Amino acid sequence: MTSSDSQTVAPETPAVESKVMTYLEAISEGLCDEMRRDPDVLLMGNDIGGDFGGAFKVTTGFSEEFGDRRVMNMPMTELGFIGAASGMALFGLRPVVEVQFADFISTGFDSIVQYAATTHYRWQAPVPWVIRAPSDGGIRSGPFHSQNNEAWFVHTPGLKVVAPSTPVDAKGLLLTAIRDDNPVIFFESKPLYRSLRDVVPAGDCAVPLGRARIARPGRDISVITYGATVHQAVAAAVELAAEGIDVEVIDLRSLKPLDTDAVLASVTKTGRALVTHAANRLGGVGAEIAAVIVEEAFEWLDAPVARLGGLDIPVPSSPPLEDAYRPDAGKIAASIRRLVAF
Amino acid sequence: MTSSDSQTVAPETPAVESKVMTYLEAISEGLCDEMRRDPDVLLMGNDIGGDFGGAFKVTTGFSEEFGDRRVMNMPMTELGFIGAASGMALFGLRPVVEVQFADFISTGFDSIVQYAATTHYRWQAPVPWVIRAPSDGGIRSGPFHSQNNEAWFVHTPGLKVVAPSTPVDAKGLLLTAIRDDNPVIFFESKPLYRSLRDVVPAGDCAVPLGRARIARPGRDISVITYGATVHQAVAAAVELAAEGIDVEVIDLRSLKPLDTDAVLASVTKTGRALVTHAANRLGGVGAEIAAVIVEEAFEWLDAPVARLGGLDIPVPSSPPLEDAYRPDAGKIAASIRRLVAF
Amino acid sequence: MASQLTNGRRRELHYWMRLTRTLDDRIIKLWQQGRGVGATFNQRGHEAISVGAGAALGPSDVVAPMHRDLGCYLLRGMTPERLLANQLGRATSVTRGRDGNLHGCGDLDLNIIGFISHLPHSLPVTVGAAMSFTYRNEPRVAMTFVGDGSSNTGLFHESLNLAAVHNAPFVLIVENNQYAYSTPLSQQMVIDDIAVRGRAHGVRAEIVDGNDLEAVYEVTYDAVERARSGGGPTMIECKTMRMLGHAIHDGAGYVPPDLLADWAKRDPIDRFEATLLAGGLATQEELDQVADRCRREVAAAVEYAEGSEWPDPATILDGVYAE
Amino acid sequence: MASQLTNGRRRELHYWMRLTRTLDDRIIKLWQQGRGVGATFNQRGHEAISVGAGAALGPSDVVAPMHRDLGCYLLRGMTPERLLANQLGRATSVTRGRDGNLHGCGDLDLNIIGFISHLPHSLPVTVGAAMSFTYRNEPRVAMTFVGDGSSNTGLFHESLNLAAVHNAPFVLIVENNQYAYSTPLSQQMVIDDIAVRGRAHGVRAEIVDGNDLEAVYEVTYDAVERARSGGGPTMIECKTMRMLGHAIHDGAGYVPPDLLADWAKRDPIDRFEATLLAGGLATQEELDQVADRCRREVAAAVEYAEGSEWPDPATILDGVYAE
Ligand SMILES: Cc1ncc(C[n+]2csc(CCOP(=O)(O)OP(=O)(O)O)c2C)c(N)n1
Ligand SMILES: Cc1ncc(C[n+]2csc(CCOP(=O)(O)OP(=O)(O)O)c2C)c(N)n1
Ligand SMILES: [Mg+2]
Ligand SMILES: [Mg+2]
Repeated sequence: MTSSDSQTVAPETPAVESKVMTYLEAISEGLCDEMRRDPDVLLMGNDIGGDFGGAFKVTTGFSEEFGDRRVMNMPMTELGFIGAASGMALFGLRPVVEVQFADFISTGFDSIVQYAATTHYRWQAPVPWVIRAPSDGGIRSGPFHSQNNEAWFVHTPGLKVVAPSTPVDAKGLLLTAIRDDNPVIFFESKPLYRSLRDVVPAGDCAVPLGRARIARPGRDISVITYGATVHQAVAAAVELAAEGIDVEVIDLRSLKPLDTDAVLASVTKTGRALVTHAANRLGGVGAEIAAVIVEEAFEWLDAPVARLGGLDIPVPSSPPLEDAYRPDAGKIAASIRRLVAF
Repeated sequence: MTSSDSQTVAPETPAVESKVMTYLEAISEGLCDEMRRDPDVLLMGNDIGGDFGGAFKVTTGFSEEFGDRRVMNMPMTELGFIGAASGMALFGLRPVVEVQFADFISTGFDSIVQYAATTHYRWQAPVPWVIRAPSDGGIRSGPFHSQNNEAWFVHTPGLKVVAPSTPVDAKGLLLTAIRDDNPVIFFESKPLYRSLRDVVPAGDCAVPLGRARIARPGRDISVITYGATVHQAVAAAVELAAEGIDVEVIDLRSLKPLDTDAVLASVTKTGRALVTHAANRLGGVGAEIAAVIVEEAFEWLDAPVARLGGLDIPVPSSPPLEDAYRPDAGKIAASIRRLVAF
Repeated sequence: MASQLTNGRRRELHYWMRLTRTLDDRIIKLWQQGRGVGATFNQRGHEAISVGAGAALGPSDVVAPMHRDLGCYLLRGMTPERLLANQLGRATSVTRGRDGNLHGCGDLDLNIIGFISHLPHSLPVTVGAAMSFTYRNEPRVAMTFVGDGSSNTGLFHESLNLAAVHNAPFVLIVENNQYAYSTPLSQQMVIDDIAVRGRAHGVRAEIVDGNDLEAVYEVTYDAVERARSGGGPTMIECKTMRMLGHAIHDGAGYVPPDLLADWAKRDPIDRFEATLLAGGLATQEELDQVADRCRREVAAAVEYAEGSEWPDPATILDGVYAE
Repeated sequence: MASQLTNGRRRELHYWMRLTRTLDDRIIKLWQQGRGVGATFNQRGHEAISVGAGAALGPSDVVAPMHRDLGCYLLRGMTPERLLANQLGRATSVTRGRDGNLHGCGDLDLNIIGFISHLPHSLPVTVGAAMSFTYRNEPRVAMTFVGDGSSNTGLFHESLNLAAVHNAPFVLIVENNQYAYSTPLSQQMVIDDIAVRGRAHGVRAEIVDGNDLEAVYEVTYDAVERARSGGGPTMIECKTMRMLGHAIHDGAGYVPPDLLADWAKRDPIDRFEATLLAGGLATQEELDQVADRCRREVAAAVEYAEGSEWPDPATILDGVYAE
């Protein structure tokens, strides 16, 4: 910004205070700020409009402020309306699509992986949309309302994939995702929606895509993770500190692009790595990270790279089964103890 | 078979001779044999019927022998007709679906990953179908007729995934896939269809799912691969033998279930591993294999586990770009040399 | 056309509707008391459709009910015990705790196909089931239910077209209840009748009052028997109203109260009971006895389900694959 | 209705049809000579549709042609040079060798949206483009083309419904050429006219002779102008015949010769030339001159494309993402 700019241009967002809010409220604020700032941003999805404001109430009040023109309830046709979002994006709009649950993103699969993901490489036309996908489980919602299907998209060239674990990142990464000129899939964590609160900066607090964050520094072992599992890892780290094990927790934040530099910096420091996420371990994003570590940091490794993830089964509904399915602080701590004892 | 059976029951398939045939002919023979043996086997797909016999002519003559009742041309509606195949399978039929190119399997994605894959776990009803998916490139067919999208399905619980590399396996694994009581995705290799010939046993030569094959034994390094890349790896091995490097090539054959025992047996023997496939390396099946190796065989490793795969881009059409995109014998040999020199 | 229903059968269907209502009300109470697990879908208003259409099938026919068809599960022989155990995630449930609420409540022994959340995947699957009957020359019919929301999906159209091309013995019941979750018809489509969407594929399409049990039964019965005798698929649009929220947590504040008040007058059970009383087919005392019986059965089911054990985590990997 | 076409414009459209045919014939020859790369789609029979419908758009309108719409690309300003270079995978092509044949031939400067193989994904995308025009109050229209095969897909229905609900300034041209690859209409659907599928969503639907350039132009022009003035979407079913195989390698032995012979009499270019001659709008000599001009332009394009360099593998990672 030049000095003359700074004299004449008023800040676009009113200077409100930072405040404590939930992960969900942070997303809501990010969306709202960005819609106020940029008239090309609009929302599409099932049940997001009117008084209802979406299955999780992220867009409560949005219809009233922005009108139905910018907050569009869609018929239950993910394939078609994600395709339409691509068309809008080609002509300069920035649609933010809510799929009601991340599980339903598979219904729009072709519009994402075949159309939007390939367009820029093929004929240089940008497709700047964001799909917001409420993902993850732990809330007894069974095989179709608990999925973590980010691996499908990380494997697909042309997409970006984001998975914030804190209110600050939820807002900050969402702002960046909306401003990005590429199709971005934004995995929100349902279990964090209302359970996690933090101080979130007011106004523009954009966080760059592709930069991991050290959620907790440590020297003995690196736990690489993202989403709700970050908090399980930190809880495990706290528990293990009492046992004299100093755990570093890396929160990836963005899965594509993946911040391999940050991962390698941590692992070359600690010499040990556990990769963990709630998604199916088999063929999950953790496999890529483990493979990168062994390729790039082989000589620094003092122990095998371990992975802890969901089991290779549909996410079961019943509480004892779902608990057995998912990684948690206890399982993470146990894996860490094994690795440290190696 | 009891002795009384052997006296009274004529063999169901006439005792024909083994003969030399292409990879494509072997698939065709497997399909035909199985349809003759089991009246519950039927075919569905685009353009597979009539005189036409499919985009690749795998089902040439099938309509004539089996009738349109068993060789069903479908409207271009992969999502719907794969769903219908699940319904047929629930009621005891064994549909074998041809998607015209593996690339179009994404159009039927929900019917595969959400419906068929989860049904047995949820309410114990088997869904015995096979989807035949002509995959892979090297034939200048561009981003939508060259895909290798097996990783999406390997990550999905409840499916089986097969990828034969030889005519014998193409027939043998297809027979097993059709007889399996689960949904199986059968990735055929387009570049091998007419370029690869071998003696294929007549009659029942079923090959079990989940057992890898040593395509070439060796002592210095393990190359773990599948599909057309097996032949590139073997060619690299032959080239490197002259340099005194003895390469073992493991052909996985089945990607889900994955024969990790065979992989680990090889790697613990050689101490070095290269994992390679034509699919996008990032988040590909090779990541899972590399991760398993480092988890389970860490102490046997004398070098990093390397991966060689397609680049993280849509498969480009133009010959020089497609060649740069794909692994081949030369690139495999170069990777092996680097690993052996480690 | 003369009704196909005997008086005895009428009383049976009344029982199934009442049992559905009683069980549904009880489930709502359980959830309000914090005794539920996960989500649960409301049934009120849909009883005449799920019971009336379901009853038109023969025992060897196949049905894939959806999330508003508790009545259909019940009358096809899935007990309140098993259904409630599924809602509560118990080992004794249909899915052994793998799937929740009405999801996955399939049982091939009862010729019931379970559903998945992704709507409307039971539709192509049921068309495939119908095609398998043709393939084997079996005189069976397959039927499924979808909502107005599902009629917008591509899968709806691909499936109906496939049924038409293969002249499948297939019946589709469209439960047009004015809303898909919070989204009213006016934001879903501009057509007046979903029935035109069947005709777009050459599928015979009928429209019926979905709160009139006998009307639903009759039009479905004709469609089923037509399908059985080679007459091909039929789609039946049942006009009704979802009288409560989409699911337990949804207060449905977005529905105009007048609309609900209007439809409340047409409650399918009240209406059918009035017919039974007026026609001398039942006395109020008999109706009260049915209500009592339903309450007892539901109470027993609650006891059973809540008394059932949780699934053993050691079994978590069982059954992903058929062996 | 009186024709919207001036005589000058008629001669222009004749030129575009002739150029399309000439380029298509030349491409076929190149492939027969082994000078092609990958596959290529045949155009013969579709010229009146791709040119007639494409010409009804204004310059700020947007179009997403499909694989039978070479004529539309040409008249929208995509040169034979760039198109041929794409068919041959050269660095100078629209996609710089990333995509092949007509795939991916989009160019926002020309208001052309490129297509993908998965059919019919240009359809929802074009509906979205149309919705963006409404959003911004721009008096623009978006149009796309699909085949009969695509009219079976779920995406076709989801997209048309969306266009209807949003009253989008959108026009859909259905090129009903009797076949989807080898599959005849009778194995795809039981309806007589695909137009009913538009009406199933409340979209106005017209049927026109797809081999009659002026008829296609006029009905499309009306639809475009109706859309522009807020009258909402229209679908136009153009009945035609694919006169060659699906793509270069397909001999189309499955098409009854009589059917082809029948349609050959209705060749869109022959027919239009006869009209021009009969109406005194062109002499045979003038038509020959057009043919000559087209041959020269196509020859130059072949020379350009074959003379163009291959893409440099060092650039292979460029452009996956917009920066
Ligand atoms: C593909 C898909 N997208 C979104 C959802 C989330 N969802 C669950 S029920 C529902 C509304 C369904 O409406 P309708 O088909 O009319 O049935 P109703 O619930 O009204 O009986 C939605 C959007 C879903 N189940 N499937
Ligand atoms: C989703 C999908 N499945 C399969 C194909 C393979 N395929 C390419 S063109 C075609 C036929 C298309 O027929 P139609 O829509 O009538 O267009 P036409 O080629 O006749 O002009 C098929 C099946 C495809 N492109 N997309
Ligand atoms: Mg509804
Ligand atoms: Mg066609």
